[in-house]
Amino acid sequence: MQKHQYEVVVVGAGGAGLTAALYASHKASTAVISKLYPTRSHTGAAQGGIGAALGNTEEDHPEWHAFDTVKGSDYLGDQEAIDFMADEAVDAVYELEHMGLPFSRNPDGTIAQRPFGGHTNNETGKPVRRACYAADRTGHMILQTLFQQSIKNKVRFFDEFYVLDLLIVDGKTAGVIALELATGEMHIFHSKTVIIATGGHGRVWEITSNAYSYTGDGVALTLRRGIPAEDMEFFQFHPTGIYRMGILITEGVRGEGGVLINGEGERFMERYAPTVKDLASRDVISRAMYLEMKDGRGIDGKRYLHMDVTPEVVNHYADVDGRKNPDGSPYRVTASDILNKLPDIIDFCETYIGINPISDPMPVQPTAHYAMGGIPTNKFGEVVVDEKNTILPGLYAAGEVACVSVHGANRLGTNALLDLIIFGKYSGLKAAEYSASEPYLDLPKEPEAFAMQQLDSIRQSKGNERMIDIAAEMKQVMFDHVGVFRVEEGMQQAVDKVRELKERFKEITIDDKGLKFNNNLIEAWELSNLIDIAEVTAVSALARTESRGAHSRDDYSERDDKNWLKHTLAWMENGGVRLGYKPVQITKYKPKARAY
Amino acid sequence: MQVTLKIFRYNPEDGRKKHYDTFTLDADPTDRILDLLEQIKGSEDGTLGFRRACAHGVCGSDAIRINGVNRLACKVLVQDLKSRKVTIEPILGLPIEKDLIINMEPFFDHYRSVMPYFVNDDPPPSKERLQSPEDRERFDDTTKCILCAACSTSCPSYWVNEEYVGPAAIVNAHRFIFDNRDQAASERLEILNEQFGVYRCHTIFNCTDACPRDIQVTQAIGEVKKAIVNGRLD
Amino acid sequence: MALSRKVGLIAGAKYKGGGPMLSWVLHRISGLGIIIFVTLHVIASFLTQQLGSDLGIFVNTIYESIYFQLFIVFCAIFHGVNGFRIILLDIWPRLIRYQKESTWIEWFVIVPLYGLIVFIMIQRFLQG
Amino acid sequence: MRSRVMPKPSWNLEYLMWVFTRLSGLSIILFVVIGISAGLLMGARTQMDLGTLMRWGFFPNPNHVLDSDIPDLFLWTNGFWQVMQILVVFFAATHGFNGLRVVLEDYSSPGFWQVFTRFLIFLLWIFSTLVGIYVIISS
Repeated sequence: MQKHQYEVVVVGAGGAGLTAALYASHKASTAVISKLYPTRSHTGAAQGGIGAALGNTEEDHPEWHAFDTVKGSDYLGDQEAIDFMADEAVDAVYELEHMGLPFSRNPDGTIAQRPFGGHTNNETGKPVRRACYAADRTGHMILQTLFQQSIKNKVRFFDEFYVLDLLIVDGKTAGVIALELATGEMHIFHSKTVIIATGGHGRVWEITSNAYSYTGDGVALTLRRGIPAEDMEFFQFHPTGIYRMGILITEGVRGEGGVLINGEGERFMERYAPTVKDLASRDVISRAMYLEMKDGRGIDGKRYLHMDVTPEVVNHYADVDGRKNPDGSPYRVTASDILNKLPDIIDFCETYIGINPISDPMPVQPTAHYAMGGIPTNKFGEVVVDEKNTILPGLYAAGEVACVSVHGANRLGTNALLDLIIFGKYSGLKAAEYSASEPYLDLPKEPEAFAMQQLDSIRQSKGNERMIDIAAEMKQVMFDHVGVFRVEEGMQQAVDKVRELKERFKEITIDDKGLKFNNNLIEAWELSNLIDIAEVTAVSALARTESRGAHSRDDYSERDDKNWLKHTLAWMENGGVRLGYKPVQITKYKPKARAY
Repeated sequence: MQVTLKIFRYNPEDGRKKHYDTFTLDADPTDRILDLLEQIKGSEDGTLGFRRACAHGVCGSDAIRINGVNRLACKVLVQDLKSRKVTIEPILGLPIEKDLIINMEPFFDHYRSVMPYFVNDDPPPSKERLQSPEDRERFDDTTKCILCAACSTSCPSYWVNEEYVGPAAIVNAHRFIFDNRDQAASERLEILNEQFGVYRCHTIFNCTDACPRDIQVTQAIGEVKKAIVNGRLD
Repeated sequence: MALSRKVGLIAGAKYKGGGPMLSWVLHRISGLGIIIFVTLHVIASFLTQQLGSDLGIFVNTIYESIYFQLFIVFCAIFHGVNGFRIILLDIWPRLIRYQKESTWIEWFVIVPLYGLIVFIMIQRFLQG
Repeated sequence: MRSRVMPKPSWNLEYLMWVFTRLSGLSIILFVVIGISAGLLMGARTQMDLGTLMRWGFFPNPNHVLDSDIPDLFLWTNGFWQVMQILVVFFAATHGFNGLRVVLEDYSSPGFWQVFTRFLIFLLWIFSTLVGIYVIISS
């Protein structure tokens, strides 16, 4: 048992965690605890771009960005926070550039921007170039740049430490308990503040673009400590994942002019979103794809469609749409443009499905992608724990794990990276500010007892269940019934199934009894997190009797602003889930029908 | 189809010497080696230790030796292999912790030693620093590095010399040396102009072959050498 | 093996590097071959000439053996051609992209050159 | 901008020897080509066997190929060719012994043994260079 004392402890070392640590470390002693080496974080898999209304190639304004985000969120996003994010976005991107981030460039040397789903010119309704990108590796560049800057600023890292428990004393944050993977030893991190930045939980679903490590550790951790989870029913399915594997094909492909084609060779998005077509927001496209496949218009009747970015097709539809370059000439691409702008996508397709996207269309299906919901916070990253937005002192959350909520019911592409940087920054600043004035709290006796007890119950369990089966059944039922389309009966089935799995989980056996790098044990712990999250997600979804954003139901197909313009809060209590609701902050933009 | 995996095993806790375990399992031609490892860990032997995260070649967790060469387990499919027998070993040149898990600390120490971060002490402009697409292109190749260590641990010089910074560190130095916004190129070149800098590179090209991101590692090192010798960046 | 990083010769040799790795190994072997021989030769000749030692004569008989000459000629040619390739790549790092081709070209030069020399040497040897 | 003005690289041993290795490698190839061509021009084509010619090429000194009967052999003893020979010896010995040092130092860390082996190699280098020059001058 080792003890460490830091004013600020950041849990997770992805985009949000590293940004928070960078800002906090200027003013407070800071430690970053991460179950992975920082550069393994899933931020690195983000491809298309980070949204900011720089207006480098055409007119754009933060207000437009804010409105697009509100509209994209299906009016469930908190508008004050959204305004804040869209305003901060421009400076945030410049700040990243000043940190050395190698953005792709326009011929005049400014940061290059591309169109992305749901981002529009508010006057014409046409797509606008707002996503600042570095080829199709924007997330990779952000993660690397932040990691590099953390090295420069000598941030203290605890790599491959798995946080098991959050310590709360008298309603205030006091630290975390972590397991050092390399030795199996417990560490107590005594701190004034904790910033949770552990990312999402896409591994709940069968087909997902998310990393193995995306197991909802942060949300599960806080749920166990009586902190609610907000809007968990809203989980984004990205329209274009590689068929059966789920590996992401960035929306940037459509930004560069790629189109979705169904089994009849038709560009079906014209029917669902006549103005922006393939650049509608993600929930709209995923739903359209689902409907196409349901009606038997998948490729060869199977459950996938084609994403076509071959130059002939792109140029053809650019003509049809009348798309122009910034200088007014007709939009044209060549094979080498595609290669330069989407090198990684081409590499993925060649590696995994043996297809070269420059000459052949890619088989795609919707893939579980992003958690809009998570730990409820305000716009400074401070965790709020009830319907009245009461702050829990010293606890912060940022990134995908948090629900500010700027994404509401559906996140726009490029806003995730923005979310990381901005709310990471402010939670870091706020945490440093808080720790400057507050003392360390006394730790309880045996602070590790709660974590130890849970860990031992997994370690010593002697049943016959294998993790791989439980995980597979959970992923299956969640993908089938709490996926792109949902109905009462299916969701009920999912709730029942997940509860059954929760019981069966108590009977699992793990092969590895050792201490050193006991990944077997950690995976069991992660699975228990996933099951908790699946349950909260399914229960929250079942209760919401409307269709909004990513939560779309066959049995309640309309948005119901009268009853459901509110955030869900879910507590885990007495082995079940208790739901509560809090209002949505609406300032400038009154809810109206959403069409693209 | 049936695939046989011969996997290197070593666990300091079980008292056994290093050895190989053989597993035979059903696989699709399009399965990744990582999928097979997951399958073994899930249904046959939960004690098997290996790292993984993103599973599509962008995080760099799962660099291992597959049939004698460094690869990412998530970027090699069963159909890419010539035989149905696969030998899986940890990468060379870093201390083995457990099975396929190696200690990455020496690798990151080398990485940190070359100032792998952007340095520009001038007050930043209110907007972005301008950079032409050509200047951006100059160092594009080396920005792709994911720090998986496949290159360094394929390098015979790195295997035998604990001081040599290794290809990965030089690649990351190259990324900043040739970024015309950066101001610390000369310091980095000074660091690499040492006995254990670029001079331990003997153009063996194992690194270029091993790189899962297709970075021209040896070329990057060559460009750094040339910059040192010429005293100029072009 | 716990915390040592060093890789043994056998473990290293089992790594399946490509043609350039072979070239590197041969460059080392040929370079060492040449230098060990030349040093011995110089020392031995010096001793023989200046002190009349028999050791030098013995070393020089190795030198005159056809097998040894075949070996040392290979060393010289390989070391020269491969060294030339490396120098070219060092001068123009952009050519490194074509390293696979460069390795092939190297063998296209070495094999005929060495083959011709071997042919002549063996012919002479057989003629006595 | 600061970065674009490069300071002169510090001239340490590794740097100098790296450059020298490349230059000397190229010049040895050049000298050998000259030596062999000149030898052929001077009648070696018909009067020298291949082995001797090679030996000649690498060390064009009459003493080194005494057993041949090239009539023009003594052309090589003039001052110009002696300087050429000395250069060959210097380049080859330095290239070779530095190569030996590089190989050994690939496998060693700074410390006593590195200093010791460097010293040993230095002695060998001095010795063989001096012997070579002695042979050239005295023949």
